[in-house]
Amino acid sequence: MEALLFYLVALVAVLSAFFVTKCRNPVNSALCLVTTFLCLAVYYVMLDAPFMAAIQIMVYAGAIMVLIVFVIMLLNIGSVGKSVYRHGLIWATGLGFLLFLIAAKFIAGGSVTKQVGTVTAQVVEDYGHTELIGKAMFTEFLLPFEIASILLLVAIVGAVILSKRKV
Amino acid sequence: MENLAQIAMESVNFQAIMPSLVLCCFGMVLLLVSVFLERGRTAPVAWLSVVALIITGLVSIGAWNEPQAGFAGSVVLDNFATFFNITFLIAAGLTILMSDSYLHREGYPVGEYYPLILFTTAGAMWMASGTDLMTIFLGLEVLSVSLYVLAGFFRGQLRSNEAGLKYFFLGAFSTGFMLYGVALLYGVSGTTKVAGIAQAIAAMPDAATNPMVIGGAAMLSIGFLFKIGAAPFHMWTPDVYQGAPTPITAFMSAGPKAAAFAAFMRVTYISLDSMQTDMSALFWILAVLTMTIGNFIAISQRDIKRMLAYSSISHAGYALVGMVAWNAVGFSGILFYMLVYTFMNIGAFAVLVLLGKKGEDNLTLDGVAGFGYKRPFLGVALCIFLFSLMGLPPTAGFTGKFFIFAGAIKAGYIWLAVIGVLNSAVSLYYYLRVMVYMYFRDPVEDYSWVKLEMATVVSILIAIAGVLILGVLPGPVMELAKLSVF
Amino acid sequence: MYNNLWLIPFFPLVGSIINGLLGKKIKNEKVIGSIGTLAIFASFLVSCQNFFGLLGSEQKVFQETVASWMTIGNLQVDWGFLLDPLSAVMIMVVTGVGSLIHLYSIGYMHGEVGFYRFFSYLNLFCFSMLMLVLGNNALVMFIGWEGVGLCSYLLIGYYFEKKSAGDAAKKAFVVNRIGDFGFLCGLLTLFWALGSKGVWTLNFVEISENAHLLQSGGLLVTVVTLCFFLGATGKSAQIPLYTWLPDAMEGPTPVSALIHAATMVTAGVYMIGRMNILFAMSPTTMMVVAIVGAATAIFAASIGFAQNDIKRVLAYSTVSQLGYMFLAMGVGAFTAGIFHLMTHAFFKACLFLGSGSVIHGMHHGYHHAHLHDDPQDMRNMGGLRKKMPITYITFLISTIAIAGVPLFSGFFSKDEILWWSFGSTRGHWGLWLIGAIAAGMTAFYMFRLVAMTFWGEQKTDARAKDHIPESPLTITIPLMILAFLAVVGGYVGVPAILGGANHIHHFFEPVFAHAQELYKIEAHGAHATEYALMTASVLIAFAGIGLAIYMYVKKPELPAKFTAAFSGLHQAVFNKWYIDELYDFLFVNPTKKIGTFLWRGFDVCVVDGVVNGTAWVVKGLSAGLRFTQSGFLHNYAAAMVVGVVVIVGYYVFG
Amino acid sequence: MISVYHYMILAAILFAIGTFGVLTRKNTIVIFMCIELMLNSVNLTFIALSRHLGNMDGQIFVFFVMTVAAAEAAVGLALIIAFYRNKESIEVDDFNLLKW
Amino acid sequence: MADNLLSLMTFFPILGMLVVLFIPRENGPLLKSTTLVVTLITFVLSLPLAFNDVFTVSGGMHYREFHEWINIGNYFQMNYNIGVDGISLWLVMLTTFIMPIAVLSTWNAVEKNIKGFMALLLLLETGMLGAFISLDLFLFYIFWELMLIPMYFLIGIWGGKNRIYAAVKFFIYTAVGSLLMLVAIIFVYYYAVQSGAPMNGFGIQEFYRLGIPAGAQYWLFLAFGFSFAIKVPMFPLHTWLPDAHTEAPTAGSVILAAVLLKMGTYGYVRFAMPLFPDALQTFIPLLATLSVIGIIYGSLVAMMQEDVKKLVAYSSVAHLGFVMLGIFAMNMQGMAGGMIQMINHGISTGALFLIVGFIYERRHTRLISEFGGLAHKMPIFATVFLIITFSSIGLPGTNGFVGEFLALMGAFESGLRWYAVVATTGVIFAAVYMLWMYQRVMFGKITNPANENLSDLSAREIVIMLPLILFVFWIGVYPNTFFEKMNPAMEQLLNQMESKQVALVEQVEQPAVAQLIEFK
Repeated sequence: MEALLFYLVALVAVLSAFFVTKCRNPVNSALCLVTTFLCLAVYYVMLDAPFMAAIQIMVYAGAIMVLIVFVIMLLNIGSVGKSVYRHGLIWATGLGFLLFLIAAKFIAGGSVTKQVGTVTAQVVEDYGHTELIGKAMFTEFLLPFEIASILLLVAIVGAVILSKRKV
Repeated sequence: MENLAQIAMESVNFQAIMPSLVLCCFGMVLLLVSVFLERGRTAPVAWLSVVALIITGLVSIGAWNEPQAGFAGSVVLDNFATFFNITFLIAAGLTILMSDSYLHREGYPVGEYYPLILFTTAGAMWMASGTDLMTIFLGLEVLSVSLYVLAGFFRGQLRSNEAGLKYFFLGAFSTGFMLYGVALLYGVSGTTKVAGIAQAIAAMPDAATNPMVIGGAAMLSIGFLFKIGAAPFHMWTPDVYQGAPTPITAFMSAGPKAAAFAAFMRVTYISLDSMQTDMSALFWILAVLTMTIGNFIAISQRDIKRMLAYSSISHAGYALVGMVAWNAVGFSGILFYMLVYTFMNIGAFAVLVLLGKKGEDNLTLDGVAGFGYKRPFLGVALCIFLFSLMGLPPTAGFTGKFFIFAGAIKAGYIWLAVIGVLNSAVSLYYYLRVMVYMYFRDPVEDYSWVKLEMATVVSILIAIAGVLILGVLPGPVMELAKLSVF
Repeated sequence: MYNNLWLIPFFPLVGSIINGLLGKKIKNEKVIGSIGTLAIFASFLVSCQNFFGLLGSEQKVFQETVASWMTIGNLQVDWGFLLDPLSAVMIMVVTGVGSLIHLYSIGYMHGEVGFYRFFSYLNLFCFSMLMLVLGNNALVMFIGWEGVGLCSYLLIGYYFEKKSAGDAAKKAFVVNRIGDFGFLCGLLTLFWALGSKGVWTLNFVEISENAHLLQSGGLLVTVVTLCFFLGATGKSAQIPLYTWLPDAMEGPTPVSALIHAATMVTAGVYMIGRMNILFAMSPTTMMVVAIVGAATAIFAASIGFAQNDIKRVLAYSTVSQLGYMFLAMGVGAFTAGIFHLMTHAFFKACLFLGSGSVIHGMHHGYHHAHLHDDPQDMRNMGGLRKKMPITYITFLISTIAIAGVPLFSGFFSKDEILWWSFGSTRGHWGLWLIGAIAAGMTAFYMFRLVAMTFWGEQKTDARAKDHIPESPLTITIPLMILAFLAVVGGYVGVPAILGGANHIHHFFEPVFAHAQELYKIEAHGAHATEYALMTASVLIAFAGIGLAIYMYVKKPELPAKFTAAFSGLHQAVFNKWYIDELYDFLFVNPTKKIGTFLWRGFDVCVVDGVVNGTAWVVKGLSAGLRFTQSGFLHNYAAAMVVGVVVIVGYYVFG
Repeated sequence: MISVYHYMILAAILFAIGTFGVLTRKNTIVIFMCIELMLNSVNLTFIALSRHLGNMDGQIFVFFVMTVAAAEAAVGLALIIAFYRNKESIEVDDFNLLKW
Repeated sequence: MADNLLSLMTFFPILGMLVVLFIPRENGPLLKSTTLVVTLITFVLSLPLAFNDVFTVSGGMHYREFHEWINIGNYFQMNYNIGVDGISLWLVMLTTFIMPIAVLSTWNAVEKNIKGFMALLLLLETGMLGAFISLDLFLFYIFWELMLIPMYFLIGIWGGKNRIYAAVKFFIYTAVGSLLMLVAIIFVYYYAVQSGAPMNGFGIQEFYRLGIPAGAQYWLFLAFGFSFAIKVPMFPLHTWLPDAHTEAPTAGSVILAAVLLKMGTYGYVRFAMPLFPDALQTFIPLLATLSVIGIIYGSLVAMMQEDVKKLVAYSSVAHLGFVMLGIFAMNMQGMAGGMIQMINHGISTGALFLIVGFIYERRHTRLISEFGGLAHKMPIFATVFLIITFSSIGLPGTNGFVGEFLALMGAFESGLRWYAVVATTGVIFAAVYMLWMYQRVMFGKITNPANENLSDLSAREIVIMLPLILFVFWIGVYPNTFFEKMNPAMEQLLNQMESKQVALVEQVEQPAVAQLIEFK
């Protein structure tokens, strides 16, 4: 059952991912990408990370993709019909494939360590995923969290500066 | 819920992040200040940011020799970090000093420029002091994102846009690889703490053969190598350096590069120490490749800014030699070299800043013909920096190179050292050529537009002082560099 | 008592320096001339004192060290002087003849631009020559050896605006240098050879004391002596290095008299005399010396036949006479060699000065007539005996002397040489034959010279012929003195069989006897043979004289016939057997070609080509590599991915 | 039973596709989307691993990756807009000012 | 005073340079005279060395100064470690002696940017003096490279037509060699460290006692020797010299010939040979061959030159061939000959370049064909030129002879007999090319109207030449003044080289670093 679901979603994810690179129209690519994101969200749920799934949908599918589509519309280069691909398609395919081979090699050939933490599906059940995240975030990873805030600040300021029309 | 707050608080140690903390506070304050200043008035922000840097400098010096760890081991403020922090601060300081008049000349008097530099510096500091890949990664991102902005800062200039975009895309692209590496390492070690990974790998019997470890290490390195500008991940460097505003180019070539080295060294020498043979073999090749490509391509450049970009690639190569050596001398060599490089390279760019006209600060060799006679001070200054970049005594460039090559030779990498010196022999040519034009050609223009802006001159003077002092009496600083390695 | 040897070279040096530095200021020829003359005359007086002192004293070898020159490790060279019969005679000749020639020059060089320069050089030459003969070690000798070369360079090039003069000067010095190369090699070899035997020295006395350490007749000593002999051939204009001497006649006549007749060119002979012990140890070398000497003697004489330039004839006769001296040295007749050196100094100096006097007269005549003919061409002379009687008489006497007519000095010395070359243990009848023939030829061309110059009717251009005066006293007095010496000079060495005591022979014993006894060198034979040979040589001489008189006085048209008949031969002789051309073809031009090739071909193209080529390659690579930086984002990204794939792939799969 | 490796392989595929897209597309925005795709594949890896290893670090990391993605999106799009204003284009081939 | 005389002497020019930098650029005379005074004072400061008899008795280092400079514990340590012995003594003297002359020679030659010129000259002097007195390899290297910078500008700014090419060539060519030497220096240091030998920073006296394995020595000697051979320059590496000489301004050529070239030969004597004696033994045949080739080759090429300065430049190649041959003889005579020949070449060739400078100032050409018959117009010049010419030919009684003779004699006594014989032919060629040149320039009628009204040497020019001529004869007639101070040092050097070879034989096991030469 789970396996079936996995492969099904995987198929969708891969296909939509491929169409991201394939579609002539950026908007279509964007929509495909959203699809991929949703597939990933499904996986997150399957992996007992509902909170992440939620964020995935809200932040990615929601915020980021909306922003992108917004920009696409803004610049209204919706369907510029020039050739979509550059030359060197074969090279790119080859490289991508090689990359995958290598990755596969060190995934298949390599070995992840056994369980080190205490968080199991049961634990998630008991505490609730959000609380676990929050706890980790505000104890162990407090500093990165703060840095992230700075990062966002910088991004905002930068975006503002760059997109202002005149000084 | 209050117990959560307690748990949160006990792991907090503000000592450990004090420098970056100070910088960020100043940064935010300055953002507000620049909002309330009327249009086109940036000088106060500039000076305040210099003050900020000085204060931060004092703070970080205060942390010397008393290592502070904190935030559940995600950051540590040891001598290593402090040495680099000082380097970043100097880089930022020199940059800011040369920036203000430049921004006005180019018509972008935007106050947010300075806070961004401060945030960049803070990000660099997190990279240098982060002991958790998460911290390092986020530091790197803060650094990168603000650099994307700064590189594309002249939004009206196509060159600047292009620089920003190229930097952005390639940066993001490399981030992807880096993250993949982190993920793999996380997979094999179950943690993202530098020390934890080290233990895990050390505990692993087949670490050297486990593809996931090696792959993770390699992929992780790529992120850093990209920022360092090591071949074959160097290709963004010339374009971005050429297109970005000159002070930013100066800053990029010194600060972020140093930051990348800092993080790279910490990760490599702590987490991946057990993989020395593989890693230094990798670095050997990269070092040779990098310095050779940088030097060779630089020869055929006529645009001085772009030439310096290539030269900075080759210098990254020299620094990598120190990584190959994999011994204390080599490490502290890199620390020292980064400091030296900050002085000499930013100094050189500062001269270029003064040399440029509005809108066209990419001057070609012919653009400096006979320049040395018209503006003796700038001429001499540029000569000093170029000699230092060549690595000629009695300048700092020589002592720095000596330090690094000493490390390599001590470790027995004779050929590497030979290749290195032969490379710097090649580099002589294009550095000398600048002087050829500056002094051996007759002036075609009177360089009337060149004004000796006070702040910029100050930064040049500081750089000269640094270059000469580190060249003649490098002892004390070398000693510090020695005390800074783990 | 012999602590004033250093004065002998010192005076001329001072004179030279004074004239050289202040001459321009002084201007007054009298003063300059007298300074120069007095300087050399002073050293003549000192020489006399030392010479007669030496005659009187029992001890025959005196050394005087002024200062140390070089002291490094086992090498110790001093500024030292050596007085023994050999050097004593030489300094007498040098200073004596030198003084006369200085005196002569005052008159001869009258009105020249560089008068002071001339006297400065002349004094400098005397200094060098005296260093050469007085030095007590090979290095001091070498100073003189090269010093005289320098001075001959300066003096030949005295009329430096004439290209021929400049060339001749350069030629002289360079050819001498080739000799000096030999000398130097010999010196070094000798030093090392003796040193390896434990005696590190360059001092002549010590050398002759320790020479026996070397294996007699061994390769080493042969090499050493041959090297030295090469030096001698250069300095004394022997085959193959004689070519510079005739050209050297470009210099003023007094120079030719002093340097190229009396003193410098005899340095080689003197040097062999100085090293007689070494030469005696190597029969091979002695043979070479003898053969070269004999060959030179006859060869140069043959060229002398056909020259029309009065000084060139004398020059070739000098070469051939020097050949005689080397013949003497070669057969072990050291004494005879030096003896002939002395007599030759007298009559040849006299001859040159006489020719100078003639040229002076001719020049005066042409000058008066505003003609620019060559005053040295004998074909324009003739019948001058009436115009300049004193010159004529003295010249004739010396000619007789050189021709070897009995009772004149040349006879005694030449005869002794011939006798030794026949009878010496190192001699051979062939050598005697050549010598005798050469003697006859000498007699012939010398009288041809006299005939063309003084006898017959005057062929000088009509406008000039009556304005050729006799030369002033400053010129004629030296002539007379030298002529007198040319007559009596020989009587110090009258051979025993003519009832003479042969003083000079005994005088030289302390120098030569040692070697001659040690290595069995003596001339032995019946008195009958000696008489026979003597008469034979005399007859040959007279035959030559007679032939000359017959051809140039009785039947003046004959020579033309001969040249017509044997035109090819005459051309060859007239052009000095084309030796200069040969040398140019063999050595000079190839060297220049090689030099040019090495520079333009090798140095610029190959050596520098490699250097610039490297730079070029680097630039080329750079120009190519920069295009990897295409500016396209995709390429950059692709490069990164390739990097990743290669690096990671290498580690994961490798 | 679906193991962590399945997830990682899937992630690897997505990563490769993303790379492929970056290398091939001309449209800058699409390129950016491909990069996002790569980041997401990494996220998947992280979460899968975090689940397998049983600690939260991976998920936290994903959290930050998302932040970063957002930040980059903001800045990157701003850059693209600025470029568009000057060049009226968002094709990467039009980044051709700086080369050699 | 006496205890830091050397430092004073060495760094005084730099002080002078600072002074010069504060003189307004327009005030040419003041600039020149200040520089002259500075160089003269430096010369005076160096005089006590020449008159100190301690050199006659002991061959060790004197006027030692030692301060710790950089000390990074187990990393590395450099010291300010200087001193003078009989070998460097006369080179130091030569430097301080030549500098005022060089300054005087540029009195009218340099018009543009006098200030920079003078400043660079002074900087250069410090560099040269420092290189001669350093006893610490690192310190030596610093001075060694420091010399490049001013020379580069001297050639490049004030040089002739082709100056840029010449300057860059000079710079890069020399730098390549020295960079390789740097690697070798560092290697020697770490070898010493890991072999646990007693050491004193990069102090050479300690390194002398090092027993470096033969395998490593070869490479090290190659690195050192290559760098020095370029500077000398030895045969195949000489092509930078003619360019640099022809293009450089008179003062530049003088200093280049008189002092900078000696750096190479001095480097061999002081560093390359005593540090790596048994590598030396292997390389002597090669080096001697190159020296001899240099002698013949230099002479032949010089013979055909059309440019007087180029001719002199190539003659330098020949002269330094004699120097090298003498040094490689490895015995007293040879060493002494080589050392004195260094001084001679400094004086004679320096003087020749001055002379070329004189006529160049008058005619602004150096082509032999442009001249001819100058002797008419310039008798004093002719005399001076003649004296120098013959000193360069090596006429006995002048300095040249002493040097060449001793060098040849040394070579003859050592194994290099046949080399010596070949080299001796050099004396013939020397005569040929020098005299030919002299004849073509000075003799004959004045053919070129431009030469009709040339002025004879001015008082200044005579003053410049007189001291040189004085030394030409002094060294020629009484060289013992110099030898007596050299001999002890040379003896010590030679003994110590021999003893070290002996020591090397019995030494057996090498520390691991010996294998470092198996390169990674």
